[in-house]
Amino acid sequence: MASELDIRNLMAKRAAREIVGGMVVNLGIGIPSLVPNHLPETTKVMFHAENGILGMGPSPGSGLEDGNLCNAGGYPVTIVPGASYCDSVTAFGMIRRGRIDVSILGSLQVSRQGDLANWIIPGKKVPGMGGAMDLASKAKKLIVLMSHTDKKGNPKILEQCTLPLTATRCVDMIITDKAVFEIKNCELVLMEYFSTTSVSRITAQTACRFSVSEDLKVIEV
Amino acid sequence: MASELDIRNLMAKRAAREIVGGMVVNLGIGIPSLVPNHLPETTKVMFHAENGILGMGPSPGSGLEDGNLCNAGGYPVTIVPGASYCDSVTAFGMIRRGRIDVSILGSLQVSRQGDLANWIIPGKKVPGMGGAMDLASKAKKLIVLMSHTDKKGNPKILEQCTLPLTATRCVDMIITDKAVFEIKNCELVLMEYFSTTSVSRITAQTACRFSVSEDLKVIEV
Amino acid sequence: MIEIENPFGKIATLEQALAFFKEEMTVMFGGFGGVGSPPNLIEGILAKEIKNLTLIGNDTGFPNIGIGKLVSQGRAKKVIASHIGSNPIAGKLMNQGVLEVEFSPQGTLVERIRAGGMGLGAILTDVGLDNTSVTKGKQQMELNGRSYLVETALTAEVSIVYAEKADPYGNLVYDKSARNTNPLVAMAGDFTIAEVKEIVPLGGLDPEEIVTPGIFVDMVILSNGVNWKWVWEEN
Amino acid sequence: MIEIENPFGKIATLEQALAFFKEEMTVMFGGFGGVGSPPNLIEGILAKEIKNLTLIGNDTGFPNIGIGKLVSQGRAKKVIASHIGSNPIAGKLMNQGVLEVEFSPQGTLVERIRAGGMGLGAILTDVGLDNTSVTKGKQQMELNGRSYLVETALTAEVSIVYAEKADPYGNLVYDKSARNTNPLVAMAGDFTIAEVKEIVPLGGLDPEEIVTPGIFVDMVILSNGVNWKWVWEEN
Repeated sequence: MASELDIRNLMAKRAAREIVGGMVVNLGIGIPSLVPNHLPETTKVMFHAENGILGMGPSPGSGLEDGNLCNAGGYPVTIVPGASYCDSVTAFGMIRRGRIDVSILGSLQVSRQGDLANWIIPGKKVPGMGGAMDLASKAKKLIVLMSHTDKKGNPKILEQCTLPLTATRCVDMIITDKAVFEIKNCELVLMEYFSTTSVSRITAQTACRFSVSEDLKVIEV
Repeated sequence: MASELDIRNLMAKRAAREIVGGMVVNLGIGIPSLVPNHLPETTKVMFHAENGILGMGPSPGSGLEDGNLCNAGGYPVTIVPGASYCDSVTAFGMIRRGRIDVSILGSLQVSRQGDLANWIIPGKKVPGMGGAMDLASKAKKLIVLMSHTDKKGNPKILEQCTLPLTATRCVDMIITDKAVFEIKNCELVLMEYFSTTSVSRITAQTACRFSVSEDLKVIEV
Repeated sequence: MIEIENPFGKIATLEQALAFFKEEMTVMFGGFGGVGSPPNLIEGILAKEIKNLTLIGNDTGFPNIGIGKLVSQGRAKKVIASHIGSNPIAGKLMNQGVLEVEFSPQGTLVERIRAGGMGLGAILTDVGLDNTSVTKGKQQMELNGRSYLVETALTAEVSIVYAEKADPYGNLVYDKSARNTNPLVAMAGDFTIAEVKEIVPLGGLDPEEIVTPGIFVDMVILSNGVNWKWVWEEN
Repeated sequence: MIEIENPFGKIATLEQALAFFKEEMTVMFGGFGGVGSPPNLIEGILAKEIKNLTLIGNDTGFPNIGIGKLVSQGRAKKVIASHIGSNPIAGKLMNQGVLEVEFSPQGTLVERIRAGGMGLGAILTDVGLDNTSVTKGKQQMELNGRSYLVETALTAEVSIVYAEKADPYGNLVYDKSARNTNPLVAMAGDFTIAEVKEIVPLGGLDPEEIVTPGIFVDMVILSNGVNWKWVWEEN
């Protein structure tokens, strides 16, 4: 059986296929941060950070970190040729103006119609929304990378989110550790699934109806 | 009798006395542009231009002009040490935020209460307001430099302006070719007059009542 | 001359740029009194005889300088600007009723352009609130007991700007006061074309000094430079 | 070391800067996750034991990094920020009811700060319009058939920022991503204090690369540098 890291990398690899050269991409923390490892070196992508970097490169080697060159999570990064620094208001202007081609975020729940709930667990975690609402509502394409179920095995893809929403009808694609869904015109469609599972098991672990693509594919693990 | 240029320079010289070191000053076209000639070299002033210069210096010598270094009127300038370039939105943010200490403008009319009319002559000239409204309403101190009467001898200081207003109750000081007025709490006060005229003649050439300062001064010409 | 790579496909010719312009289009332009306006793009639009344009920018330049050329040759049906004072032909066309002019206070105009570029709907300001020529037809609202005017965002189908240098990603730096409205106009275009004095290789611009990040620029063309005489050169 | 002239009287000591702070004050701070926050000013406010502050900025840093120090030691009565996730003590104080927190979406928050700095009353955005936790208590309005939220401008009695270099006029340049919210916060303060790594003579900064014009900066102090360990250094 694939290790936890293997599965996370599989998910990241699948997400990387949605990125083509010239795109501007914003990555959330967690699994999305693994996506760049799966891009061909020839694919020129500009990674965007909310604090004010356009054109982030990989993490610096140990000892080469610069406290003044960090991503939005506060961790050291590098830059690529063609990168630029700006203030945060311009960084968010890029988002609001619709200039971010792909945003890849983690999530707690996603609804059948593409509602996103990833910012708050009332009574437990009230961290504030940060840039999640801006990104979710304004990125041209929003991809959610998350485990198919929570730690207790409860489905995270639901008819309606039970947690407070980040933004409504914003998710275009969900990539879980089991399957890949697209959301088109507020309809959830199963596009692909990993060879470690099956459509019937996915159905059992998904708390809403979905249609199955005529072109359904299996991703060999 | 003093020449036209002499009088203009007298007015500019009087306006220059309102400027102290460290101030940010915006000058309109015409007589206001003569003000810098009357500042002591030791007085460090930052001259502001709406197009995006803070720290303009004198005009360049002939042949030294730079087409990309012009004031808001489109004429070549230079910069002083400590100057910076910015975009026009920041240049106007400086104005709107109240960071301009003194704005010196020409005008067509000023009312007793400090209303300014300097942007339009209906049926004749409809040039648009440019930055006049922003400056008039937001500069900390607004000084008007203008001839006391128009070419036909009609007073330009009035009970109410007859021309459309630029902004209301914004003028703090009027310097004409005859006199210096301050407007305090919507009241016009004669502070000084040039030795070429008299209070009674000023009264005759001013179309509204004004009070005379207890500290009235004569400026020897 | 160094051969510049074009990995983002943004570097193009004037002809390719001109293919984007058509009648009835809304075009936003950078520049302030003609300084910092893109000469070759303006000349090209003029030569293509594109009419009925709606032009948005600080001012209408001078009759033969900057965007003034298009205005004084009757190519615009509407102008949104802060003043037309330096171009008497614009005033004449307005008085004849063949050119519609919408005036905004200069600071408000550039904030409206910036708001469009930043994806905002409007800004609230009190400049012009005491002036019916500004307030006419606009919504007002109260905020903490003070009144404000709602000044709506401006965008355009195409924005044209002038910059000193670009790299192949479209990152721009400007020269002195030729910066003026260009960074704002660059952001507000649905499609933005930058005419630039020099194109440098990727990595050739200091990431600290880039004023307009290339994300806002869709096309870059090399300029032949200003083809007009400045007002101060004529004297 | 060059003796720097102080013709504008803006260069001061930390002690002189700290004289401006008092209880119940509204303080806006630059920085993003602590990166680009002014360490000596924060340490000084802490040492002066100034309480009941209202703090406005992107986030509450980490418990011992950036503004987080003031928050986690209970010196704030209210915070206006986009998130407090990286500082668990902030969340604990909020849940205990001793710290009031007003959240804005991050892009909206920085626009509100910029609006304050630019003398605007508010901006209109549709971000968060579908979210009652954002819309609660705010005015909405229709514009060309679309709905928008009215997001009011933010200013502060004192703003504190961190920059790489300043000149005696207070012109500032920043270093890489430590720029973040600093240029916005610098404009929004009624009185703005910049803590900087280096002070250069007047004319020592390229006028093209100045990010914050000195007009927005009232006081400049020299920094001793960051006095905390970054999160990534602790691992």
